[in-house]
Amino acid sequence: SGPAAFEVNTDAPPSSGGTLRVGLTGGSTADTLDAHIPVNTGDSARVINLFEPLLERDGDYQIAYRLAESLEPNDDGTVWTLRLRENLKFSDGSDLTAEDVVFTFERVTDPEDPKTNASNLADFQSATAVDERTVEIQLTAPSAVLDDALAQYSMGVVPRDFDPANPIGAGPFRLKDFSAGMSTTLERNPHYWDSEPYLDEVQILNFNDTDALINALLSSQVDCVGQIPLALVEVLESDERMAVLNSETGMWLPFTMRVDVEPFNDVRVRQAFRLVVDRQQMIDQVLSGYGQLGNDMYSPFDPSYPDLDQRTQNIQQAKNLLAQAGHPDGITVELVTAPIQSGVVEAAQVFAQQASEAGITVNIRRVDTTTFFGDQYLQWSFAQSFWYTRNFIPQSRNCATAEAPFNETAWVNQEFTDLLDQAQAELDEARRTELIHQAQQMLYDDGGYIIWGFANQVDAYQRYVLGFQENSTGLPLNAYGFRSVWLGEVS
Amino acid sequence: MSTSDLKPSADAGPPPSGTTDAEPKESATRPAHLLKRVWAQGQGKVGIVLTVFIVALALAGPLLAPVLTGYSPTEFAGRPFQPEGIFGTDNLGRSVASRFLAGGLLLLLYSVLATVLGLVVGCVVGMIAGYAGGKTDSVLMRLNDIVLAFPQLVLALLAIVVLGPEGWVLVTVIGLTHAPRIARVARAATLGVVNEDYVRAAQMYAVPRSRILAREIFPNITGPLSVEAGLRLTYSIGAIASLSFLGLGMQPPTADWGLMINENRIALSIQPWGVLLPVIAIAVLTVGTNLLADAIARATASTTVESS
Amino acid sequence: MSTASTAASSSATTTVPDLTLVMQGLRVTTLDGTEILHGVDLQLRRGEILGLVGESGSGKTTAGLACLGHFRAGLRYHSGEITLYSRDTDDLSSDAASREAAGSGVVVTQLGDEDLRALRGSRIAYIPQDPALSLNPAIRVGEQIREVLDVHGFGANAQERAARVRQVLEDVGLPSTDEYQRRWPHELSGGQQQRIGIAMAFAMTPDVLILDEPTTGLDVSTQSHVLDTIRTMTSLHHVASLYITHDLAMVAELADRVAVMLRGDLVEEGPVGQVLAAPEHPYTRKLLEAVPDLAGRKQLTQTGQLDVVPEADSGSVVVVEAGGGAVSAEPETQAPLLVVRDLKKFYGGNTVLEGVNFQLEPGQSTMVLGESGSGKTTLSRCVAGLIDDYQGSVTLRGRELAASTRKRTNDDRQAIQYVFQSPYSSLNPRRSIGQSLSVPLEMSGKLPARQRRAVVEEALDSVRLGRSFYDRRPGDLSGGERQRAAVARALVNAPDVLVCDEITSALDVSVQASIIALLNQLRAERGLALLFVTHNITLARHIADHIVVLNQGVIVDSGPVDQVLEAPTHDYTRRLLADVPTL
Amino acid sequence: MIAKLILKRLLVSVFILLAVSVVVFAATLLLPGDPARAILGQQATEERIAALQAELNLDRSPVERYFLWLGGLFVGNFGTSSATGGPVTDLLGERITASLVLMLCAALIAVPVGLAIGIFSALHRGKRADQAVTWGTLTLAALPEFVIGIALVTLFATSVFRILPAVTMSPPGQQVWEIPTQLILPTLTLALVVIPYIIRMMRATMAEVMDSGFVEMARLKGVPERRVILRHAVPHAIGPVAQVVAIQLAWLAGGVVVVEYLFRYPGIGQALIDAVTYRDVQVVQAISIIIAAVYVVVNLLADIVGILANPKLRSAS
Ligand SMILES: Nc1ncnc2c1ncn2[C@@H]1O[C@H](COP(=O)(O)OP(=O)(O)OP(=O)(O)O)[C@@H](O)[C@H]1O
Ligand SMILES: Nc1ncnc2c1ncn2[C@@H]1O[C@H](COP(=O)(O)OP(=O)(O)OP(=O)(O)O)[C@@H](O)[C@H]1O
Ligand SMILES: [Mg+2]
Ligand SMILES: [Mg+2]
Repeated sequence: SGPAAFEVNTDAPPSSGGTLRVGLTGGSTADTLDAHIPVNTGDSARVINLFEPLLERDGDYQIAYRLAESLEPNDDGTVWTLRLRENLKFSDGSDLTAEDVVFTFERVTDPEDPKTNASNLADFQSATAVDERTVEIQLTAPSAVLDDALAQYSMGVVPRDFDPANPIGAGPFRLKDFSAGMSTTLERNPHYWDSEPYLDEVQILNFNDTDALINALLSSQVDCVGQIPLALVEVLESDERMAVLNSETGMWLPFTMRVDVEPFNDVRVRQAFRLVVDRQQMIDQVLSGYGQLGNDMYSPFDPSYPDLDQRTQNIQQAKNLLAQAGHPDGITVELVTAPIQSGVVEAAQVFAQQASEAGITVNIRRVDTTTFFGDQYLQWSFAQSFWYTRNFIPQSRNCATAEAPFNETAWVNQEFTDLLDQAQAELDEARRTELIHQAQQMLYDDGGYIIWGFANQVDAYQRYVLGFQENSTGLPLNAYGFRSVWLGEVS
Repeated sequence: MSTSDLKPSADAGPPPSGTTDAEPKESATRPAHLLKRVWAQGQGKVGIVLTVFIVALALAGPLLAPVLTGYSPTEFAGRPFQPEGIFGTDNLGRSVASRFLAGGLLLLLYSVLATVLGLVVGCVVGMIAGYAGGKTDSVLMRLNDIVLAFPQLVLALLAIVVLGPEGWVLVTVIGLTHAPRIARVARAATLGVVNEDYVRAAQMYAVPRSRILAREIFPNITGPLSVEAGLRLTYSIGAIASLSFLGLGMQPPTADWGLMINENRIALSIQPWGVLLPVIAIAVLTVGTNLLADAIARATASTTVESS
Repeated sequence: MSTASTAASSSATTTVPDLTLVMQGLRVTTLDGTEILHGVDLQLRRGEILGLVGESGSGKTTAGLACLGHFRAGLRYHSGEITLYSRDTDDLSSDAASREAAGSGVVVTQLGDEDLRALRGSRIAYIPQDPALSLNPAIRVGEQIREVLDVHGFGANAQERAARVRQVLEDVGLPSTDEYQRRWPHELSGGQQQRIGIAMAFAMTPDVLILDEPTTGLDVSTQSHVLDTIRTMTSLHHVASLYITHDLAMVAELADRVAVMLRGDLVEEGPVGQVLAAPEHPYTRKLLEAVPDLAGRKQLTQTGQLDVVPEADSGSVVVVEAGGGAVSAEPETQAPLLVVRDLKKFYGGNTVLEGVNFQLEPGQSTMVLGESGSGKTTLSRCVAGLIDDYQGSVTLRGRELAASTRKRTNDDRQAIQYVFQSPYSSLNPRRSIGQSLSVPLEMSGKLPARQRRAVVEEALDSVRLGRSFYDRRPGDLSGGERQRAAVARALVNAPDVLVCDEITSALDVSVQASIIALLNQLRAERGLALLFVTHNITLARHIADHIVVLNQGVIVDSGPVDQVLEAPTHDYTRRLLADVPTL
Repeated sequence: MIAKLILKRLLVSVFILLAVSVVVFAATLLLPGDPARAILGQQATEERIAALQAELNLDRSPVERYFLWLGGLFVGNFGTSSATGGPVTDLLGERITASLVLMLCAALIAVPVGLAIGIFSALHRGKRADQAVTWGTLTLAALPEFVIGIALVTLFATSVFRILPAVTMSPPGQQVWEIPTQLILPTLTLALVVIPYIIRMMRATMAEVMDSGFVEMARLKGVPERRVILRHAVPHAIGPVAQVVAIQLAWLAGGVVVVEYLFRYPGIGQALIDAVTYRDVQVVQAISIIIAAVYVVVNLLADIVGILANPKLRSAS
């Protein structure tokens, strides 16, 4: 295709061998190898490739079985039975049994030291190994969505004697070398249950700066990079050496208004703020057009994503609402932002510009990520956030109930929570969708999020890297699916 | 121990040639104005032109930006990094030209303030140390050494993390890190004149010490100080721009040259103007101020108008 | 190397056998075209010393350096010719053409860089004014002499060169030991440094020697040593010397012939006896008149300048009888004006003053005499209150003064005024003369600001500078004008005692004469008492009525001028008197 | 004598380092956040935090903690990093070496080149070449270091010539300096930042020395120009220039931060930014002390050079 400097034979069958050098931004001396508390992109990439979950979300955001062969609820959804595949082994060759799965559940939900996925397993009561390959999971309340919780990547199965310093898992790769904040080397796991990965080695290299990342790609020091600035997509596409992986995702970068403090405790102010946003312009300016319109509602990949009226910019109505709320001469707010994800600080600036038309003065206060997630996290009255793709119920459990660990808007509504509980317990698909729609309407009318769009995840790689596929979870590089990647023949 | 041994070439040098005692000068003119003497030097001329150009740009820019480009510095002119308008759009699709015009004022203001702060503190400390000598000198200079040894950037990072990236924090931190360096130069220069007889004469007439410092010593060390001021201004601009580069300096959506470089450098190969314009402006400004400082130093060293 | 000199005289190929260097119509300009030398002619003869005199800035150094084909940065050779008739011209690697053109002499002004370099230090040597600045402080002195031999390829091997270094060191009267050779310049005294310079110049037994005021920085005794060395070396090696100075007395002692320069022109030339006895040019006469003499027969006036510099100071010149003060101290019943009793001063363990006693009456002028380092400045600064940790007492009209000026009362401060040695450093170059002169008034606080200007202008008038100087800066004043301004500053508060610390030593003789005249006039007009500090004993009869001789912090001789000069009681005084060169 | 002078300077240096350690310690006390909580994470229980605080001596008074910390410094114990939970020494060990290598390379290029160009420029004062050097240094000095770095990367790695690596990456187990091509751009950037000042200083000092009486005298003695420069002039410029070189080299210690950031160089600069953003107090303290120590040592060396280059000080008795 075109006068490329070299030709890659894309039709040849996948070939084994070689080292894939992966560039990712983020990473620091605080990087971890723990299977259950991944924080940044590097952590995620390691966790996904070192540890195998029971289920996973595939490229189309459908649940797929990994270590598990089946997962069935009982009639009321309070007990789920999980069946493992045959002959599973950890990367050190030892057997992976139901006991290990039980240990994993207990480790993640340890009340003393709860891990990342504990919030999705709030209903978890206990797990018991029925036999070598069967685990029974008892819940405190009925749930129709346990499979979603088990499909989180921070839910990898670990052996009973798990030690983060020597991270044994059942993932496609195992650890060869690790230097926090700098680089990680993974090598093929010969005991992997699925078809073995093609690559001999994967090197994950941390960059603190997107510019250095792109430079490394351009000077061929890395083979692929995760998450490139969207403004550069066209440039990289036009470079004959490069290929671009552009995935639509459910990743959202909302503004968060705390509904329990001035001035956002008045729903008219919240609505006014939602009305000043020109969502298409947001996507154009912040995402260079690489994104989908948002409608103040998360979980676009959930089968029950609603079909509500699309909110559009309406300055006059926003002004009216503000006037009714007692701010006839405009209003001044402080927006706390931090570079927690690319596009966030940019979105703040675009918002400030758009809001100014309605007499809203937005003072941007940029803090560093540590400060943002520090003592005052969840206290900022007007800030921003960032979430990967999730379905509606688990997402709401994370951010929209009294128990939610990250309720950034402090929006708590008993009726909404009740609806969630009912929906979660409802095994009938249609009935559940109905309940969810009711809850969504409340969030849409009253909630504290401004969800202006969903960002595409765009990665870039050298053309000789083959096997990357689009992925809607929001995680870069096909959700770090290096197990299906191989290095093509260059002629 | 002085950092830059640019000696104050005071005119207490050899006898002026050609004039004898018996030949009083005809006109009792006042010496030519400093500005005139600076302008008379080729370097001074270039320095003034460059400096005035950038300062005028920075001052008038914010007002002119919307008029000249049709966009305010925060308005959107198109998608990011597109060639719309004269110099294209930036990382958020705003007009590079407009942001460039508006982006010099704060940088200039902060770096000038930081330099002035450093100069004032440094001069006072250095002159007192040089003039008082003895114990006072040792104590002040040891303190100075301590501040010097304390890494500048650590100080800046700590202050910004603790106090936030406010303008006054930037100015204070950068100004204070300049102070010990300026103090060294001021002290060295003071030592060069403190033994001059005119200082002794002032002491003899019991002129208050503060007035000796201000009237007798200060005017005679302006040469090395103005060179130092030029250098420090360069450092201030660089420091503020570098902090912006690390994301700790000027905050978005402020239009600022340092920030612009950081925001747009990613697209250097496709939309270079977003980086080039501020880089050129910063370079022209610092080259200009340094030329000017050198010329001022030379001009204060002599009272006559130089040819060439 | 005496063989070389005999060989040279026999193999002389020039038409004028003893002519060694001829300068013809030399013109030198600055880079922007201003002419500095307007066609100077000089001839140097073998074994003869030519004295080149003239006031500061007349172009003496420029002419001297031109002999080496060197022009200082900013200066440019314009025209004229300098020809060197070397004893062994053939040895020189100059190109045949230029030698031909000059009639077998070498035309220095036409030589290329490499030829010039070969000439310098070997055929033509230079002895600079300030040895402290001309010796490389980071190279041992023996090494610096050896370097000349090295670069000019003296002798056959290192031993011969080492032997030569030892020999010249002995010739100039310095120890030739290895230890001495391994000293750094700063470990030698000024006189020794200058003799190293002389040794360096003679190392290659040059034909021509240019000496640029080689004794200016030295005290009289050292000076006479150095002059002796120069005299013997010149005749020993049969060298043609150009001795640059502005001290006519020294020329009288040393030179065979003398040339007088005035602003880039040679105005008179001839044998020393003739020129000094019967000067033809008015400028030469003026110079001669300005030279102080020990006998005090001359009157140091400024009238001599008038025909040379028409716009010189007005005729209001007061001639003061030398030796006798114009105003004699009236017998007073009250305590003497100034009494210094048992003054002691230590710097660390170093005793600088060891109990000095003297007193001063109104209108009296006392000269404090002593060689460098004897404590003159220290003494005068103690009196003026510029040194605050002395022991002993300074009493003014019976009242003991506090040690530091800051602690003295306003009146005390006004009563004693001090004039600094160097006019180049005593006025703040950044402030106008008027501002500097107002300071004493400002600090005494007696006059409202409006009237100060009038007083300052008066003082400027009284030192004959004129009011127009009020707004000028020291930078555009000559040394003499500055020193007048400094005197005027001391006068604005109408003091009783004026302490003058070598106030003329940085100035040339004619300027010195005018300052002396000015001081005498002020004494006459105001009854000012004067403490005149100097190491120049020849000024005694022109300025003082009493002399105090200071030696290593002790007063060794004191009394009225005539008594001390004619019947010195102390060895040191006698030595001083013996070393003085006279016309 | 000379030993005594140097000893005195040494004592002053030690005093300065001690004082800096107090300032560093006090300054980092201001950093918000609790290291124990940072190590254990937000969800840790109070008892575990208290236990860790005791282990890290956080329950003691600041004065006690200072002396414990200072005592640790003497035995090479910089404390526990709150980010990794491990010893700071483990974290910094290789990074310090990496930074030192970078600084050393930059110094080895910048100092001789700067001195040579400075001398050259002084000898051709006023001529074209000198003016070119003057303008060059002025412009170079006017550009912040990251601009120089970006320009070099664009020129040599990503856009014009693609001949050098844009960032540093060492395969596991290998040190950065084992792949020398990666060092070229960061070294060049640092060198270009410090060279202008060395040139300027060397030029000014040499110009002054060339105007001095003893240089004129050497010429009048017939000493060849080469020898005049090398034997008579240059040794005099060394003393004062050593001071400026020292300050520039000491600047390198702090200035590497931006350059390391730009080139992803695994040195202390990177670690410093991380440590400050993650409030890793012990690491901030350690790096500050290390940078201060570099500063003090380099200045001490410059002082010694100054003493040795000055025969007055050398032989004063
Ligand atoms: N580099 C220079 N550039 C321009 N003019 C110069 C320069 N050097 C000397 N002159 C001028 O040349 C004239 C002669 O100077 P020169 O040094 O030869 O005088 P001099 O007789 O040696 O004086 P002195 O007794 O003070 O040493 C003076 O008027 C001086 O101003
Ligand atoms: N500040 C000082 N510290 C130490 N010693 C000093 C100081 N000032 C002067 N001396 C010493 O005191 C002695 C007398 O110095 P002083 O300046 O009074 O001599 P002087 O007679 O004025 O000499 P000159 O003719 O050279 O001016 C000298 O040996 C000098 O080295
Ligand atoms: Mg002269
Ligand atoms: Mg003296």
